[in-house]
Amino acid sequence: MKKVFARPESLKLTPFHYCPGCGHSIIHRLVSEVIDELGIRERTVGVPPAGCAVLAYNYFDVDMAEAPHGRAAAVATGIKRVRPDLVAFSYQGDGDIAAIGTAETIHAANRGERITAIFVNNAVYGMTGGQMAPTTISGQVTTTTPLGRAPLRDGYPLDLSEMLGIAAGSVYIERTSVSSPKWINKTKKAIRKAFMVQLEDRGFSLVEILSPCPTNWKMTPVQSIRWVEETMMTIFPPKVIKDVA
Amino acid sequence: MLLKSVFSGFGGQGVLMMGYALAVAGMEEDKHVTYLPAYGAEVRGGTANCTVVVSDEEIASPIASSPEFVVAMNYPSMAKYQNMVKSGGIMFLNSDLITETLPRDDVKVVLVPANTLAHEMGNDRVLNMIMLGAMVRVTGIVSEESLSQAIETVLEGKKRSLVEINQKALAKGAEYIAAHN
Amino acid sequence: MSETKEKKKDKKLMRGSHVLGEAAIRAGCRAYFGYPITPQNELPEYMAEQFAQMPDAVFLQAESELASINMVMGASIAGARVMTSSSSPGISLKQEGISYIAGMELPAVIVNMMRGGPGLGNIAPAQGDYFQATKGGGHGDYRLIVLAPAYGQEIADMTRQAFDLADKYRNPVMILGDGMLGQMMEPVVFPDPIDPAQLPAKPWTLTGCKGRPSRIIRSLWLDVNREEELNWRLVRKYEAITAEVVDQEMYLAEDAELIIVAYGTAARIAKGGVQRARAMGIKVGLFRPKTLWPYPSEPLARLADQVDEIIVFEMSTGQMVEDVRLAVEGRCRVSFYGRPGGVVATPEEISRVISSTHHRAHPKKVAGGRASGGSRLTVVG
Amino acid sequence: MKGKIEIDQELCKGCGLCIQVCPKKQIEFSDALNKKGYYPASFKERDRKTTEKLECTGCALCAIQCPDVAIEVYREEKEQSTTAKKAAPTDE
Repeated sequence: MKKVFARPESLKLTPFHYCPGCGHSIIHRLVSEVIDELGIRERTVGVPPAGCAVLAYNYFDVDMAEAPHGRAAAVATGIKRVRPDLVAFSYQGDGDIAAIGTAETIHAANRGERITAIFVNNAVYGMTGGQMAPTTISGQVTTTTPLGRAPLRDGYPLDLSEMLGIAAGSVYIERTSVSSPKWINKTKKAIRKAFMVQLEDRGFSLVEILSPCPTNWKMTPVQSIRWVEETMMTIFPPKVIKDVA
Repeated sequence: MLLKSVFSGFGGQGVLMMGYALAVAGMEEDKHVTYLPAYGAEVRGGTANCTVVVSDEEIASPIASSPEFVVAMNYPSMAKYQNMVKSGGIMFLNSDLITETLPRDDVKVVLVPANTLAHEMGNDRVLNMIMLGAMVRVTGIVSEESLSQAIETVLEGKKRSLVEINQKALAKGAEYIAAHN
Repeated sequence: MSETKEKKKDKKLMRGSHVLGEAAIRAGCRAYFGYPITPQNELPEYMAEQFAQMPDAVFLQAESELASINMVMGASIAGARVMTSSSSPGISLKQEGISYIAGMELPAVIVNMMRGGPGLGNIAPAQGDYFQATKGGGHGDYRLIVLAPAYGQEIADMTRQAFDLADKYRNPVMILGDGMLGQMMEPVVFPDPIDPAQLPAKPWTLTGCKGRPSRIIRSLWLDVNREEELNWRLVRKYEAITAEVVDQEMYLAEDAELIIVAYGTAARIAKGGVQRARAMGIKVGLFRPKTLWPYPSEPLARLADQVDEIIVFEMSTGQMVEDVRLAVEGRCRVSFYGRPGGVVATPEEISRVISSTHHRAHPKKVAGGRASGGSRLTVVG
Repeated sequence: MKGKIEIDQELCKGCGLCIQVCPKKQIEFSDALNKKGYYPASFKERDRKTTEKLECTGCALCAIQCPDVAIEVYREEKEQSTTAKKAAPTDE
């Protein structure tokens, strides 16, 4: 029999440190597969965030550079500006990209930086232990919203992708999910397209991926993918937010 | 020889250019020079001033708390610097705008009607170079030849067409001194 | 004859901030990221104007100092000779990135044209950021190489040196100046330009893993033993820098009974004060650290054996004076004279401080004046 | 048998998502702990009770959903070569 599904070349054979059922590692695999299929492994530089994916450089078998919390878009900008022949992507969680790094992200998008952002939205601060994130939905219980997020006190969940869609320099922005094989395949297509936008030198691209965090949501992995589809998707509907032809 | 000069006036009188031209001329003569413009909000509005030091030796402080020479293009400038001029120094006053007398007798005063002379030349804007020409004729900080040459550096590029009129203004200031002092 | 004329042509009267920019470009700098703040805007403006003519060069006005220092980080990761500049409050914002750059051992040149503070303060020349520059500044256990030019020519030379040191030691280098150094024009002769393509290759940069294993540039070491190892390795690097980089100017120090220590703009004022005091017959000299970190402690300690007292003059309430005391280790008295907040002292004022100090040390020799009011004169035994 | 899967028992963290998505219900939790202390998923070729042979189609849904890239999928070659990319029938 022929092997039809195996680990992509751009993903090291290092076991993931992520919790059981975590969406990060699925997304790592998808990004790696896209890098392999586009044949860009040897000219890609990745910039992971602070947060659970801070150790992403242990998994991707491409050149990887750390960034301070929230600053991945700026670091990727620096790399890409001085070496336009490289393919630069940032890999950022919701706290990283939509709270502390909002300014860097919006301005990178608005300048039309030729970088690709992978935005993992799991509605919670994972690595620090489950605090409220900018994308925590109203009513959601976190360690810093023990009675649930109350918008009039804690603010509303932030639609960062929609905001980035308004920026003139963004070319392609799509929100997807990794809650089922169907969505995972859609996500891979979106990631591929986002990298293509960069390869075609067209501008800023971003894929927001709704991703389960069973540990901090205090759910089983199976419950967590259901929560993504039944609850998160009502607040953050998957769709193509911007696609400049 | 170490001579410190302060140029002061209001924005638009070309005060900074006077100092810059003197500093360039000093450099062309292989002297040590510093040019220190006042920096701050006032540069863009009301008063402007700069300090130029020309020396045969390395210049320690570019600041002049008691300059040998002060050029005041309007009365507020005179008021500001009249007590700072070194005893035995010279104050150059734009007599078109300054009618007040200097309340000191240990400082020499040279009056130059810079606005009138510029107007006679048909270009009101060259009053600064008229004053500078007069000042250099009196002080001899640099040679008049170097100063005239410095104008070419100062007005490099887009302003090249203005070189000649500015050089003529320098000469006019020097001639005024020759005729009146 | 023609040779001297050629030389004259090379000499340019330029403001300090433009000198710095031109020297950076001649050092092979092809990337600049910054955010406007007075009094250093002439530097980014110069870079923007020059880079506009250079297709391979990158100028980017970022959305904040935070963003710009992280762009510097990225450009350095990708191998560029890169620079950013700011003034005191902006440098505070950059500290996060500077700490990362130090931890990731990346070369970068950071210019701080200090102004009066704390807080928003004012745009006048001051030296209140000495601690921030020399003691780390951001979080963690690190040092910047800190160069303090005082003359236009030195701005040109130190800028070249800054890029070379940054690359050599893979360490951020700060050039510490102020608005006066940035605005003042002095004649400068520039070193010949370097073609960035001719610079030695940096074998650690991230340029895509073609033909080699993939690399990681990081500062995160969750394993405490590895983090400790990194910290000690940095210390060994800092020791090597200290041994090789320390530099200072000594002026009329051979026979001095009294030494004034000052850096940057303050040192030029102090030099004027020394000249005046010498004319009054006081045997005073100037010690001017050209590197603030590493600090020239040893040569200063040797001077301390020779003199009765050291006066430290800073345009602050007293920061470098602590390093002087550490260097002197009680060999002589150390007193301090400061004018913070953007006040620029005059050489006359400094000569009065010198003469009153001298009078205290040698009451019979010379009758001196008094230090002007308003500032603090402290003496430490 | 059209396909089969291999689950790396040490990479698996026993999250159970593969069990959830397998259309043939051919994956179950193992009874034995792995070195990390998880009960990993394991592939069953026969029904436990009936011992009837089960028909894995090599659809790869389990591998697509697996967060730990612990599953490799094999399929009998029919026409031309199939790639991992084309493995999923639910792909739009």
